[in-house]
Amino acid sequence: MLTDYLALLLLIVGGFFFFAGTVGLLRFPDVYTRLHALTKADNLGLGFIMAGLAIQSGSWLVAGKLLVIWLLVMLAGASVAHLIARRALQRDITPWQR
Amino acid sequence: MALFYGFLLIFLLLNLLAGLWRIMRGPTGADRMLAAQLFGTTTVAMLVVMAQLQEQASLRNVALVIALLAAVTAVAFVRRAWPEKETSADAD
Amino acid sequence: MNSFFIYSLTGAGLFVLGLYALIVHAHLLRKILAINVMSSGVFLLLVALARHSGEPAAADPVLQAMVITGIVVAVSATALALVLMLKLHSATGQTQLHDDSGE
Amino acid sequence: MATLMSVLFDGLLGLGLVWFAWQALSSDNLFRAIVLFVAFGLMLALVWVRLAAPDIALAEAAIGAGVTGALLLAAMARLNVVIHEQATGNNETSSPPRRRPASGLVALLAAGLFIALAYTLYHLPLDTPGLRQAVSEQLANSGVSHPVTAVLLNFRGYDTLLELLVLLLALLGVWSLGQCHSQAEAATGAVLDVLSRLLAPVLVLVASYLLWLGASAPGGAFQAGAVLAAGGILLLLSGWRLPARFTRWPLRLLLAVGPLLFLCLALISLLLEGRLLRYPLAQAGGWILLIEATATLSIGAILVALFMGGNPEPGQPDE
Repeated sequence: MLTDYLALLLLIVGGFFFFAGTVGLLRFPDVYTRLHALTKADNLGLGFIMAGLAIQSGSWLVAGKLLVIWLLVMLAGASVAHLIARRALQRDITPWQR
Repeated sequence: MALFYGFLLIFLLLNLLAGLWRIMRGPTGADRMLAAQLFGTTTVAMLVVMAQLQEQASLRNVALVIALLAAVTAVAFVRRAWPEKETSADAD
Repeated sequence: MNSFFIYSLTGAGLFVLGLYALIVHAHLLRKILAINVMSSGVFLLLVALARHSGEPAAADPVLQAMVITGIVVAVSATALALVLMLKLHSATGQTQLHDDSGE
Repeated sequence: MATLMSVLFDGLLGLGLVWFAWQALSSDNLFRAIVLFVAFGLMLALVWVRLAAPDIALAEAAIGAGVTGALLLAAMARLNVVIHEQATGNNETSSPPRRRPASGLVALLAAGLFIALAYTLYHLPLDTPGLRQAVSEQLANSGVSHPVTAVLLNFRGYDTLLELLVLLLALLGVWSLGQCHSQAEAATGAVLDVLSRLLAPVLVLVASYLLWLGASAPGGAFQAGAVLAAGGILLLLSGWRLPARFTRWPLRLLLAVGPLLFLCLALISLLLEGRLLRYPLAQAGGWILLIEATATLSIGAILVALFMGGNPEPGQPDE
């Protein structure tokens, strides 16, 4: 029962981070700041959701697979964010300044 | 719990659809590509939730494949479609 | 209003949408995208049918197998079409078919 | 999921799908159209899941995420379409999409077709049993326990055989149009190097896993082949090139090994059992695994070769 509540909490937190990522994607002023939505908010949200599901599934095998998926998503997200940001700088897109 | 999973799925789907605005809006190619990358992450999240909800373990493999290949399109974008400097005149 | 009807309707919508775009747009890359959308619509219809016929416990594997074959054929056809388009582009500098330029 | 909720979810997903397709097809910017199309593919994978077709979801995920997007973007780049940085209403270099004068009439006809299709779907007799019963009766004789794989590799093996030949034919068409276009590329940088080196072995591992899984669960040759192909495309994008000594016979052997072995086994089965592609019962599982393994290699190699967009062999064979 306690694990159910814990899983529920983790899933809600995960959903919140996804929401934060979407808001960031829509509201941040330039491409460099929007990268944060991808690399931070959504990956964290995915991590929380994975954790909640892993607890809920109650199987080490499933938990391990979810962990692998999460690590792969983070690897892809981080690499892509770097590649896009570097190319954007090379193309003289100026970062936003207040 | 099943009801909550349903809510979570619909919520994630709405997040996904909201990303369309960024793809439409741009303004740079990078923004559009970034939004597509976010779609991949959200899809992975939805797939693992569905795997739990429908008790179909194979859906985790779909999520695994999407996670693995999430980078390929973006790498193609950076390496091919968005070169360092334009060969022809550009607007930026 | 069950999921079969929703998705088969979506499939029909995608097919019609793709057909419209295929006819209306002149740019070949758009035509290729349109054909892909059309084929997605057909696949959607087939899989919705596979899901629906009989009890919902298991879907008809024959239709599913045909769709998997179809997806792989569609991607190879897309690749061939793209190369043909690039060839046309490098030969004539155009990205649309000739009969269209005289209008 | 409660019924109302699943209807809500399905309705949102279906509407979203049509909306994405519409935006992709009517966009005045080619790059935006392609990105929307890639996103459309991801949503389609979710639809396959909802329709209880995880095999198709796997294939769609592998091909949509790994192959189609890269193919379209590479082709767009070679058309010299410039991605503009400034958002203006009309930001494509060539021209806004030219429409034919009769587009209103076409729209009207299309709407009529849609209504006719919707009417037909609504009145479709849906209590037909389909072929599920027949498949599950014969499943024990197929050599595998997953019905979709049984259909693909055994009951309708000729479909798969001919499909491999179609793939080869498409590649022949591409090769007949000339050599592959080589372009000078910028240095890859450490991050992309590390990414491709990390992912390549994992991709091979996952492809083998999917192939092995195919006997008893969703997975199989097409999905594994598409994952392999995505790995090859990633390597090509990271600056790797097939060494020249492999472009002649080794490459051709790899491209053709799947269809060739399939054909050989089909002929052997014709001699042994008197029917094309009827495998001997005891060996069926092993034969299917053998066919699938080679087909995976060939499908992967063919898709990568299609991505190269031409014959990789240099003009004069270097002795």
